[in-house]
Amino acid sequence: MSQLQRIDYAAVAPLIVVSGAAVAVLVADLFLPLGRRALSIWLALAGTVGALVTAVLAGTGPRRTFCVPGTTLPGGVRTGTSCSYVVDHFTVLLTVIFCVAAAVCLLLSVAPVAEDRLPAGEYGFLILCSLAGMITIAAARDLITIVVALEVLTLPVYVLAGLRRGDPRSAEAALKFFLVSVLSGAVTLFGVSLVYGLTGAVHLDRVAAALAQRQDLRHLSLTAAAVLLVVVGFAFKVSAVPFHWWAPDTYQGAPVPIAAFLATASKSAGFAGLLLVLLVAFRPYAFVWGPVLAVLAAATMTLGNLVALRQRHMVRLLAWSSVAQAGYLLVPLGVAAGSGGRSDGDLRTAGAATLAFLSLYVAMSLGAFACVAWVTRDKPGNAIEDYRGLVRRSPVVAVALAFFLLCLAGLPPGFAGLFAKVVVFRSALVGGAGVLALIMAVNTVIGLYYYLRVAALVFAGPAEAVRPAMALRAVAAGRPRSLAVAAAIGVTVIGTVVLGFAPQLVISAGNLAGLP
Amino acid sequence: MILVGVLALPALGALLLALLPAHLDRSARWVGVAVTAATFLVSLALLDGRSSGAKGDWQHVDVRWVPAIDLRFHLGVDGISLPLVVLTTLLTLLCAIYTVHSLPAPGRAGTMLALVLVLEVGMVGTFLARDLLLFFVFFEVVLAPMYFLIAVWGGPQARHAATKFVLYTLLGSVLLLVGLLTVYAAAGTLDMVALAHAHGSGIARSTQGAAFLLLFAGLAVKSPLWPVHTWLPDAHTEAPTVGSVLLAGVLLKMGTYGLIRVALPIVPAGAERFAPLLAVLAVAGIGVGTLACFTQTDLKRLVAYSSVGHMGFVLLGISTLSEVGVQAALFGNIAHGVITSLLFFAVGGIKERFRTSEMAAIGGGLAKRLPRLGALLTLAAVASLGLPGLAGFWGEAFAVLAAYRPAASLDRTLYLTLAVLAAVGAALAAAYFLRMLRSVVAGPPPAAAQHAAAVPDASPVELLAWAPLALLGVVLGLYPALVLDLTKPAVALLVTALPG
Amino acid sequence: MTAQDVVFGLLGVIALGSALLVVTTRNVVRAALWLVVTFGAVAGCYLVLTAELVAWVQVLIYIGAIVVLLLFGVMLTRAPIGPTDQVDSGNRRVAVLVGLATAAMLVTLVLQAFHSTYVTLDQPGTASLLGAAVFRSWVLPLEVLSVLLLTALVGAITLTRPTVGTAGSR
Amino acid sequence: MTTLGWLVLGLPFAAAVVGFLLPQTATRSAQVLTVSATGVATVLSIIVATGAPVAGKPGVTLAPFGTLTVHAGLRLDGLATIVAVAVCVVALLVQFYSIAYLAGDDAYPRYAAQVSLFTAAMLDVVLAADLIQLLVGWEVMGICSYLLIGHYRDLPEARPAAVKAFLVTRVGDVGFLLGVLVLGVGIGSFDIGTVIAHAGSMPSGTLVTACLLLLLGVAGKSAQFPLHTWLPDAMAGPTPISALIHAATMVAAGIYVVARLYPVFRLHTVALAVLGVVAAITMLLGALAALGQDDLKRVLAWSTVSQIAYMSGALAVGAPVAATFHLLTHAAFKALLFLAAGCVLNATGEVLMSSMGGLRRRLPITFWTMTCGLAALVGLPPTSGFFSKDAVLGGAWEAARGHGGGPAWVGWLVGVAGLLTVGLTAAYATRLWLRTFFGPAHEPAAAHETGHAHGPGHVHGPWVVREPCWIMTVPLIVLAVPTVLLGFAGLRSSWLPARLDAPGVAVHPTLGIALVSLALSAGGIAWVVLAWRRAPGTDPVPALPVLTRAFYLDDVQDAVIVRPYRLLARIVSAADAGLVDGAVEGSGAGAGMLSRRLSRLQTGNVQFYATGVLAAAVLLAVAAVLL
Amino acid sequence: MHLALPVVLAALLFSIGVYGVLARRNAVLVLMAIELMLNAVNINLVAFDVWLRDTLHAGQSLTLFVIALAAAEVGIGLAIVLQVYRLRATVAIDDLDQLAEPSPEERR
Repeated sequence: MSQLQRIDYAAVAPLIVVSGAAVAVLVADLFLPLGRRALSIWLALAGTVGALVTAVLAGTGPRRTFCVPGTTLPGGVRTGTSCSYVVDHFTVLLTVIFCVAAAVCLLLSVAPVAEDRLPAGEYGFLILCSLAGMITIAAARDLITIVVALEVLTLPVYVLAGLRRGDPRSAEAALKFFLVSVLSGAVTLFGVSLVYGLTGAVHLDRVAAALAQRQDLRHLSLTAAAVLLVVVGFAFKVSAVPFHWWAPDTYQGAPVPIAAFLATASKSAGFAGLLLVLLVAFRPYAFVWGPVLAVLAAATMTLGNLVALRQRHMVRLLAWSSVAQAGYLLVPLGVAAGSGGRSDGDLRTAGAATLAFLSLYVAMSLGAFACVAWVTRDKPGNAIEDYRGLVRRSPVVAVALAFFLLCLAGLPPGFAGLFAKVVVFRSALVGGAGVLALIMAVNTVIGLYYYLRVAALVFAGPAEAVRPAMALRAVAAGRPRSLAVAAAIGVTVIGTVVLGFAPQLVISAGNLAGLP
Repeated sequence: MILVGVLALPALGALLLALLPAHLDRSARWVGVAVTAATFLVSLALLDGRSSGAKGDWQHVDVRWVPAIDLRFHLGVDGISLPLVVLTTLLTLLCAIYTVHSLPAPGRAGTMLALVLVLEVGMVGTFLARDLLLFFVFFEVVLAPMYFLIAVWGGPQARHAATKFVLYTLLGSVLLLVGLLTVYAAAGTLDMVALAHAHGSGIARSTQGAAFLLLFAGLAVKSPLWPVHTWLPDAHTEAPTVGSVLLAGVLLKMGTYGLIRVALPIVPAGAERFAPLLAVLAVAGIGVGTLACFTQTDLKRLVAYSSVGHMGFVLLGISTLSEVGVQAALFGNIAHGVITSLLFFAVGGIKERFRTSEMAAIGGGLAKRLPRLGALLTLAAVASLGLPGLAGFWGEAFAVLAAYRPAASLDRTLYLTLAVLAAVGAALAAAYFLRMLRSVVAGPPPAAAQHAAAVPDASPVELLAWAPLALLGVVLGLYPALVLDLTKPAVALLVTALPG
Repeated sequence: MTAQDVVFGLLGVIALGSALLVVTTRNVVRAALWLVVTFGAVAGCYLVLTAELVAWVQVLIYIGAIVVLLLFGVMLTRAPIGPTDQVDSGNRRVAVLVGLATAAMLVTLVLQAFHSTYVTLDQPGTASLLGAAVFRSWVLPLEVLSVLLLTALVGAITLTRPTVGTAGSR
Repeated sequence: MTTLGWLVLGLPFAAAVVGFLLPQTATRSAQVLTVSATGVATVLSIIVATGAPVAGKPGVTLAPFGTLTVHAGLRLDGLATIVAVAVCVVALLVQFYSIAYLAGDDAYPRYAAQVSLFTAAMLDVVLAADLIQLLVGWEVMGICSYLLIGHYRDLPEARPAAVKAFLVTRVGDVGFLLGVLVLGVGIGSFDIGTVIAHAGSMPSGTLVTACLLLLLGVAGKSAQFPLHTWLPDAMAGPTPISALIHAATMVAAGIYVVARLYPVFRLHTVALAVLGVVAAITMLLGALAALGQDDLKRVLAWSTVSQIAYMSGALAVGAPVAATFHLLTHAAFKALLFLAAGCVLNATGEVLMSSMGGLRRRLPITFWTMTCGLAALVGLPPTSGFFSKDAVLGGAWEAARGHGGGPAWVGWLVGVAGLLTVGLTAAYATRLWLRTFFGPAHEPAAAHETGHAHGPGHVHGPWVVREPCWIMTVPLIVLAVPTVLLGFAGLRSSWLPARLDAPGVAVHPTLGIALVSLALSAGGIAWVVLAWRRAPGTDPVPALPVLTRAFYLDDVQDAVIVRPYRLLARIVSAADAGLVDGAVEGSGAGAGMLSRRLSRLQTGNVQFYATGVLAAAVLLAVAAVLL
Repeated sequence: MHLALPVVLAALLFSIGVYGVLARRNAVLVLMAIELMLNAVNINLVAFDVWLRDTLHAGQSLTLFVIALAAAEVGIGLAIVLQVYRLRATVAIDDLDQLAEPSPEERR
C-alpha cells in the first residue's frame, strides 16, 4: 500500500477555484449589505470564469492524479497504475461547457435573484457546488468518484429547483426531481455495487480490462444487467426516455435560470458520466449497451418531439425539446455498437460526435433559455401565446429567439444546429445504422414544426386587437431591462453564430477528446 | 473569386438590409435592386474562363471548412450550373424590381428583401456547390427564408401552407442528407467532382440503390414529383408574388438539378435501377397536373398544379438517363423557370388588382380591361402549354423524344408507353390554359366591372420586371441553343457515367 | 454451513422482515421504528462480514441521525401517530408487480453468478485499515463528499429558512 | 437565294413582333406595316420561286440535344417556293382586305400582327428544311388560329370555337410530334432531306407507325375525319381569317407536309391506304354536311373539309402533283369565295342564307367573282377547279387500274367517293349560289348580329345593301384571275408540274373522267335548280337534321371525349386532394393525435414516474440478459 | 461463508425498497424505502469488498460514502418535503399534479 496519494494541484485547480469561490460567495454574502446581495451572483460568475480560465491554462497534459498503483484483479487481470482524476481534452472541453453554461445561468439569475428575493449567496454557492461536481465528473476515472460527483452536482439543483419559495409548483418540481433522481441514483449504485463485485475494481480502466479479459464474466447474465443498471442514473440525468419523466415538470416549476442549468450544464454532466462509463469502463460490453441505447435514442427523440408538439408553456416546450435533443445525442452511442463495428475507433468517433453535438446543443439551448428569461420578466406565465408579436416589443430578442429555435431545429441560418445534426447523421450512417438515421430524419421534421411554430408566432401580428389600455398597462408593468440577461443573449448569440460557421472548433475538440 | 462574390454579394446585402432601420424602408427597395443587379452582373461574369466545349468546371474554389466532417467549401461552375445560376440571379433581380412597385402586407421591404437575398444565396449556392455536404447546407438555407416569406407576407391560410411547405421539404432534405451521407459512408469522400468521375465505382450496387432511393426521395419532394407534390399548390396559393416566383422559378429546380448533379452521376447503378420508377411517377405527375389543373378555380393554384405537370417532363427527361433526356431536362428547367415566373408575376399582378385569384371573381375581358397584363398572361400561358417557338416546347418535346429512346439498359416498352402518355399530357395542357384564358382574358368584361373604378394596367415598373421574362421566353423558344450550347459539353461528360 | 452463515441468515431474516414491515405498516411512526430494526440488523450483518467500521458508522449515522431526521420529518408534517389508511397509494398492485419482478430478476441473476462462491472471514477487519484506504486511495471522493455535505447543510437551511431575507422587506 | 428565303419568312414575323408591341390605337401604322411587309414578302417569294431551287442545307444549329441536333434551314425547292407564293399572295390579299373589313376594330394592330404571325408560321412550315423547325410553324399556326378565331371577344360562340380549333388540332399534333420524333430518332436527324433519303433504311413497322402518327397531325390540321370538327365552328372568326385558314394556310399545311414527305409515305402502302379511307369518308361527309347548312360561311367551311379530302385522296392514290395542284387552285378559289362571302356579310349584316337572296344586282362584283369561285369549286371547265379535280380523279383511276402508288382498292374508293362528291359539290354550290344571289330580296333586319365588324355607317340607321369599298372588291378580282386561269398552268409539263419537281407529268384532263364528273355535276346542279324552280326563295334541299348537324359527330365527340375527360379531371382532382394530400394532412393530424395520447402519460404523479423508471430499469436489465 | 447470503439479502432488500417507493404515498415513507434500497447497495459493497479482499477497500469506502450521501439526501429530501407541506399542506406525493400533462389550465 502506497503512501498518501500525490496530488497534481494544477489538475485540480479548476475544482479548487470553484470550491473556493463557492465558500467565498457564501461568506461574502454575510457581509454584503442587503441591497447589494446581487453582487454575490457576480462573484459566483467570477468563480466560473476563473474555473474556465484555470481549466484552459492547466492544459491537457494529460494530467493524472489521485493514482493507485498497479495490481492484479480477481481472475488474474493485471493492471497498471490507475488514476481517479485525469485532465485531458475530454475533461477540458466538458469543463469549458460546464463553466460557460453555469456562467450564462448565473447571468440569467441576476435579475430574478434580486427581484424575487432569492438568497443570493446561497444561490451562487449552490450553483458553484454543482459546477464543482460537474468538473469532478468530467475528470473522474473511477466509479466511486463518479457516483459521489454525480450526487454533488445534483443535490444543489434540488434546492435550486425549489427555490421559488412562495410557489407550490417550485416545491413540487423540486420534490419530483428529488425523488426520481434519488431513485435512479439508487439503481445506479446497485449496479455499481454489482460491477464492483464482478470485476473487483472501481477504476474505469480496470473495469474495462476485467470485462475485456475475463471470459467467465461474459457467461454471467449478471454482468450485462449490472452494466445497464449503472446506465440508469445517467439516463436519468440526460432525461432519456423512459427516465425523462421529471424533466418537463421540473423545468416548468423551477426558476427559468435553473431550468436552463438543468437543460444544459446538468445534462452535459450526465453525458460526461455516460460517455465515461460506457466508452471507458463498459467498452467491451458495447454489444450489450449499444442496441439498448439505440432503442432509447429512438424512443427519446420520438416521444420528446411528439409531446412537444402540443405544448402551450414555453419552458415545458423547451423541456420536451431537450428530451428530444437528448435522443439525438444518444444516437452516436447507440450506433457505435451497431452493425458498423465495435472497434475502438468507432467508439471514439461516437464519443466525438456526441461531444460535438453536446457543445453545439448547449450553446443554442442556453441562448433559447436566455431569450425566455428575458420574456419571463414581462410575462411570468411563460405561455407560448405570450410570445406572439414579440418582435414589436423586443425586436432583437425576438430575432435571437427565432434564431435559436431554428438552431435547435437544425435549419439554416441556425448552422450550429444544422452541423450538429449532420454530425449525428454522419455517425449513424457511417456506423451503418440507417434505420436510426431514418427515425431521426422523421423526428427532425416533427421537431421543426414546434420550433417553427414559436418562431413564427414571434413575428406574428396580434391575435385580436389588444385594447390600448391593456397594452399600456402591460408596458407599464414591464420590469426594467436586465443588462445581465441582455449580456447572456449576446454571449450566446455570438457563441452560436461562431460555432455555426466554425463548427470545426468543437467537432475537432470532440475528436481530440474522443476519450482514452 | 467571382464564385465567392456571387454568394457574398447577396449575403452582405441581406445583412445590410436586415440592419437598415425601418424608416428607410423606401430606400431599402432600391438597395435591394442594386444588390440583386450587381449579383446578376457578377453571375454573368461566371462565363469568364469558359472555353467552348469545356467539359468540367471552368472556375472553382476549394477551401477547407469543417475538416472534422470532411466538409469543404468547394464551388464550381460548369454548363449545367451556369444557366440556373443566371436564372436565379435574374429572377431575384426582377423580384427586387417588382418589390419597388408593390409590397404585400405587412410591408417591411427591408426584411422581405433580406429574406429574398438569403434565398438567393441558398439557391445559387446549391447550384455551385461541389461538395455533397455543402450542397446540402445550401439546400437547407432556402427553407427558413421561404417559410417566413410565405408565412408573413402570404395570404390568409399562409401559416398552414408555409408550415406544410417547410415540413414537407425538410423531410425531403433530411432524407437527402441521409442519402448523401450514405454515399459518403460508402465512398469516403464528399467531393462531388471526384465522385462523379468515379461513376459509382467503389460503391456496392445495393448501397447505390439505397442511396439513390434516399436522394431521390429527398429531391423528389422539392421537384416536386407526384405524389409528393401536395405542398406546392398550397404554398403557391398563399405565397406572395415574389415568393411564388422564386419558389416556382428556382426552388423547384433545386430538386431536378440535384438529381442530375448528384443522383445520376454519383450512384449510376442505383439510378439505373430506379429510373423506371422515376419515369412512371413523372408521367403520373404530368397526368395529374394536367387533369387537376382542369378543375382548378384559382389562378395561382392552377399555375401551381401546372408546375407539377411541367416538372414531370423535366423528371421524365432525367429518368431516361440519356444525353438528350438530360439536356431536355436542363432546358426544361430553365424554360419552366422563365415561363412560370412570368405566369406568377402576371397572376400576382391580377391578384393585387382584384384582391383575389379566383377566376370567377375576376371575370373575363382582361384583354379589354388590362390589355398589357392580358397579353402577358396570354403569352405566358401559351408558352407554358409548350407551344413550339416558345421556350416551353423544347424541354417537353425532347423529354418525350428521350423517353422514346431511353438509355439502352432501360425497359423500352415501358418508356414508349410513357412517352405516348406524356405527349398526350402535353397536348392536354393546352386545355386548361385555354380554359383559363377563356374565362379570364377573353370575353367581355363583367357588367359590374364597367361601372367599377378603373383598374390600372401594368405599370412601367411592372413591365420592367416582366419584360425580360417575356423576351427570354421568346428568345429561348426561337434559339434554344443559347442554353443548350452551354449545357451540352457538361452533359456529355455526365452521361459517360451513366449505364448503357 | 458455518456459524457465520447461520448468524448472517438470522440477521438477514430480521432485516428483511422488519423492512417488509417498514413498507407495509399503516403507522408512520412504527415504520420509522421498524426501520431502526432493519438498520440494526444490517449493521449486524456488517459485523459478521468483519466490516466493523462500516457497522458502527451504520449505527451512528443511520440509526443516530437519519432515523431521527425522518422522525422529525414525520412530526413536522403532522403525520398521524396512529395507524392510518393514508399511507399507501393506489399504486400498490403495480408496486407489488415491479417489486416482485425486481426481486425475481436480481435474485436469479445473483444466484446464477454467486451460487458457489464463499467468503473466507479469517482476517478481522480493522477500522484502521479502512481508514487508511479511505485517506490513501479515496481522498478525492472524500474531499468531494465534503462539498456535498456542506451543500446539503446550506441547501437544507436555504429551503427551510422561514423568512425571506436577502432583499429585505419589499 | 437563301437570304431572300429568310426574308420571305422573316418579314411577316418581324411585322408580327412590331405589331404586337404597337399600341392598340395605332391602327394606321399597323395596316401600313403588315401590308407592306407581306407585300415585300410576296414579291420576294415570287423572285425565289422563279429562281433555281436550293436544296436544304443544315443551316443554323438551333438546339444541340446531344445525340440529336435541330437545325434551322430553308429548303427552297419548287414545291416549297410555289406554295410559298400562294401563301404570300393570299395573305397579302387578306391583309389588304382586312383594312376595310375590320375598319374600326379596337384591336387592329394585334389582329394584323396575328395575321402576320400566322403567315410567317405557314411560310415556316412551307420553307423549313428541318422537321422540328417545321413543327414550330405548324403549332404556331394553331395558336394563331386560336387567337384569330377568338378575335371577336364579344361574340359568344367565338371563344369556344377558338378553343375547339386549338384543342382538336392539338390532339392531332401529339401524333405529329410523335411521328416527327420517331422519324428523327430512327434516322438520327430531323433534316427533311436526310429523312427522305434514309427513311427506307428504317424498319418498316417503325416507319409505318411514324407515318400514321404524322397522318394524325395532318388530319387535325387539315380537318380530316375524325378531327374535322373544329373547322366549321372556326367561322366565328373574322371572315378574312376564314379565307386565310381555308385557303393557303392551316388546312393546307397538312396536305403540304404529306406532299413534302411523300417519298417517305410512299414507302409503305398502309399509311396511304389509311389516308385514302379517311379522305373518302371526309369528302362525302363534308359535301353532305355542306348541303345542310344555312350559314353561308359554314357551307364554305364544309366545302373546304370536302375539298381538302380531295387532296389527301390524291396523295393516297399516289398523285402528289395532283394534290398540290388542287391545293393551289383551291387556295385561289376558296380565298375568293370567303372574301366574297365576307363582302356579302359586310353588305347585308347577315350570315344565314335564309335571310339573304336577290343580291345579284346589288352586289355585282361580288356576284360575278363568287360565281367564278363556285364554278371552280364545282369543277366546271374551264376554271382551275376543273383541271385540278380532274387530275385527282385521274390519279384515282390510274391507281384503281393498278398504275398508281397505292393499292387498287384505294384508287376505287377515292375515285368513287370523289365522283359522288362532285355531284354533291355541284348541288351545294348551286344551292348557295341560288339562295344568296337569286330569289326574292330579304329586307335586312337591324344589326342584330353584333359580332361582325360593320362600317361605321352600318351600325346605326337604316341598312343599305351595297357593294363594299374597293379595298374589299379588288382582292376578289385579283383572285378571280387564278381561279379561272390557273388550271391551264398544269397543262404543259414545263409549267407548273416542272415547278413541282414532277417534270413530265403534265396535268391533262382525262376525257372519260371529265365527262363522268361533268355529268354528275350537271346532275347535282339540275337537282337543285329544279327544286328551286318549284319554290323559289326556299331551301331547295330538304333540311335534314343529320346533315345540318353533320352526322352528330360533334355530339359524339362531346360524349366520347369531352365529357369523360371532364369527369376524369374531376375524379383525379378529388383523388389528389383527398387521397394524396389527405395522406399528408392526415399524417400531420396523426402526429397531433399521437402527441395527445402520449402526453397523457405525463400524469404529474411522481409515483407513476417512479414506477416508470424502476420498471424500465428492470426491463433494461432483462434486455441486457437476453442480448 | 456463502456469498450468496449477503447478495440475495441485498437483492431482496432492494426489491422491498422498490416496493416501498412505489406503494407509499407519504413522502417520508418513500424516503424510508429509498434508505432501504441504499442499504441493500451497502450490503453488496461490503460483502464484495470482504470477499474480494480488496486492498483498496473500495467497497467499504464507497459504503461509507453512500451512508454520508444518504444522510445528505435525507436532509435535503426532508427539507423539500417540508417545503411542500408548508405550501400544499400535504405530503401525499400522488397529490402533486400541478405540473402535469396536459397542463392544469387545459384540464380545467
